[in-house]
Amino acid sequence: MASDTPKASGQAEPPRLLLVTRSPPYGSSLARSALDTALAAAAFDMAPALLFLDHGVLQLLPQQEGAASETRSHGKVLDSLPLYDIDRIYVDAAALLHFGLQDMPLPAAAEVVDSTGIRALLEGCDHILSF
Amino acid sequence: MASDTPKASGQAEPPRLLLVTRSPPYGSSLARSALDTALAAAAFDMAPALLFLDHGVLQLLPQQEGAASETRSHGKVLDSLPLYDIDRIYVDAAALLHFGLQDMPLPAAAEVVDSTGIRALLEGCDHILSF
Amino acid sequence: MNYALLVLAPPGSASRAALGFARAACARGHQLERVFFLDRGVENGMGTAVAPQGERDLPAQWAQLASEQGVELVLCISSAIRRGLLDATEAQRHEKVGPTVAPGFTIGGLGLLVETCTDCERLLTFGEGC
Amino acid sequence: MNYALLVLAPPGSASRAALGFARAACARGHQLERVFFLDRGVENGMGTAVAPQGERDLPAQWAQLASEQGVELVLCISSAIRRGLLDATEAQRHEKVGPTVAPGFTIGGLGLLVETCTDCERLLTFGEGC
Repeated sequence: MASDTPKASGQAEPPRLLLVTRSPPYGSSLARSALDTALAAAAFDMAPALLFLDHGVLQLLPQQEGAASETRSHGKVLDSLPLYDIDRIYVDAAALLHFGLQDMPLPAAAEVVDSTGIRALLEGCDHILSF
Repeated sequence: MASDTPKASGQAEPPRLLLVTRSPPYGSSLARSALDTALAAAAFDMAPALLFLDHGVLQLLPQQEGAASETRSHGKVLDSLPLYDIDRIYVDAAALLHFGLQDMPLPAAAEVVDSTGIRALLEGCDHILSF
Repeated sequence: MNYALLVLAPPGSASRAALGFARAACARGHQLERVFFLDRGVENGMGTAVAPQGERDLPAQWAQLASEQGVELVLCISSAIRRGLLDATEAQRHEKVGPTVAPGFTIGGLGLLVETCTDCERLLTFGEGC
Repeated sequence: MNYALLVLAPPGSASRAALGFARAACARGHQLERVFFLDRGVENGMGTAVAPQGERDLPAQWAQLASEQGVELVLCISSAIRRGLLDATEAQRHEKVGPTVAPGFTIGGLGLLVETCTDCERLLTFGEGC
């Protein structure tokens, strides 16, 4: 029975590689560089976990039709992550609250994590890349 | 007697050229580009007025000995402005309050302006460059 | 109306907005004398930049507008050379490969920006926040 | 300790901090395999950039450390070519002047960054906020 219990974040095996993305999707290309790195790691059989921290949660906002093209393509890359086996996505609960985005629809694989969960992620993984 | 009254900002002749600088002194070179433009304008006999707005007021913080070199040289350029006849310096009162800098020593030529004063400046000048 | 533009934003949405404004102003018969690129804005004139597939080649589009409408495209010299944008003269002076400035752009001093301020009726700034 | 660095910050205080860390690590006998420059970090390898008077020539200082300590300096290829940083091969492929990449730097794919992650004991990121 215990083996059928769905994994909670505290119980999941810590990721080998964690990419922390803290930039909004506009104003710089850092958010895009983090996703490019995630896709590259997946291509090298090292699919990373992604942690959207601080302003990084703004990358998960639904794409507007009229939005700048780089923002639209960012959304497309986000949507494609499961195809690359990137299925561990963590989202900063405090940042969602700060921006009033508690009710925003999140990617299917996303898990909202509080500060304790974030600390566990950062301490548990083998390698961190911070964007 | 009236001619001896010190000028208040509302009475001073509006500047021909106003440079608005809204960037902090770190993280980008925009603050420095604004000052470079001020010096160039002065060299062409068009000494501008300077308005430190929003994060731009952070440029006026006293320079720390250990600070990054670009911040130190920024302070040196600021100190040299009177030598170039740039003696109309306006500082955003609300931003000073926001950053808790009401008691910060300001350049001798500086005048603190509220939103009414800022509007008068922006509307009165012939040309605005906004950094 | 006699316009001029100051572009502070690097290639991206704000600089595309500047290009769009420039085209619209010319299309409506306004005069656009000069576009002055300062700070990271000079990166719009990088001749060795290769636009990613599916993205527009911004320097080429600026150059096309400039040649069709007689607009002068000036990169601030101090902003440019510290970022590796050199015309033939600067490349030779500093013994670097070049020119790395895109065709259609020239390099000039901040005095040209000051001159632009006084000569045009309206000068618009396109900064990072657009 | 076997270190590697990821530099995301353009020339400025954060990239100078990365260089300072790299020097200190080597001076204390640690191994520094590779520095990977990504996003605006690639601007640290711009070979045509001319440092303003009184400022240090960052690409030359990185290159000196690399040759003395055997550190590999890799610029992310997609970040580099969109910003006009081309090695001889890329310059020829895209029919641009070049190479514009500074001596001592090479261009490589993100796969090298992933490889770096697994190979080194500790990888430090130097971003815009340092």
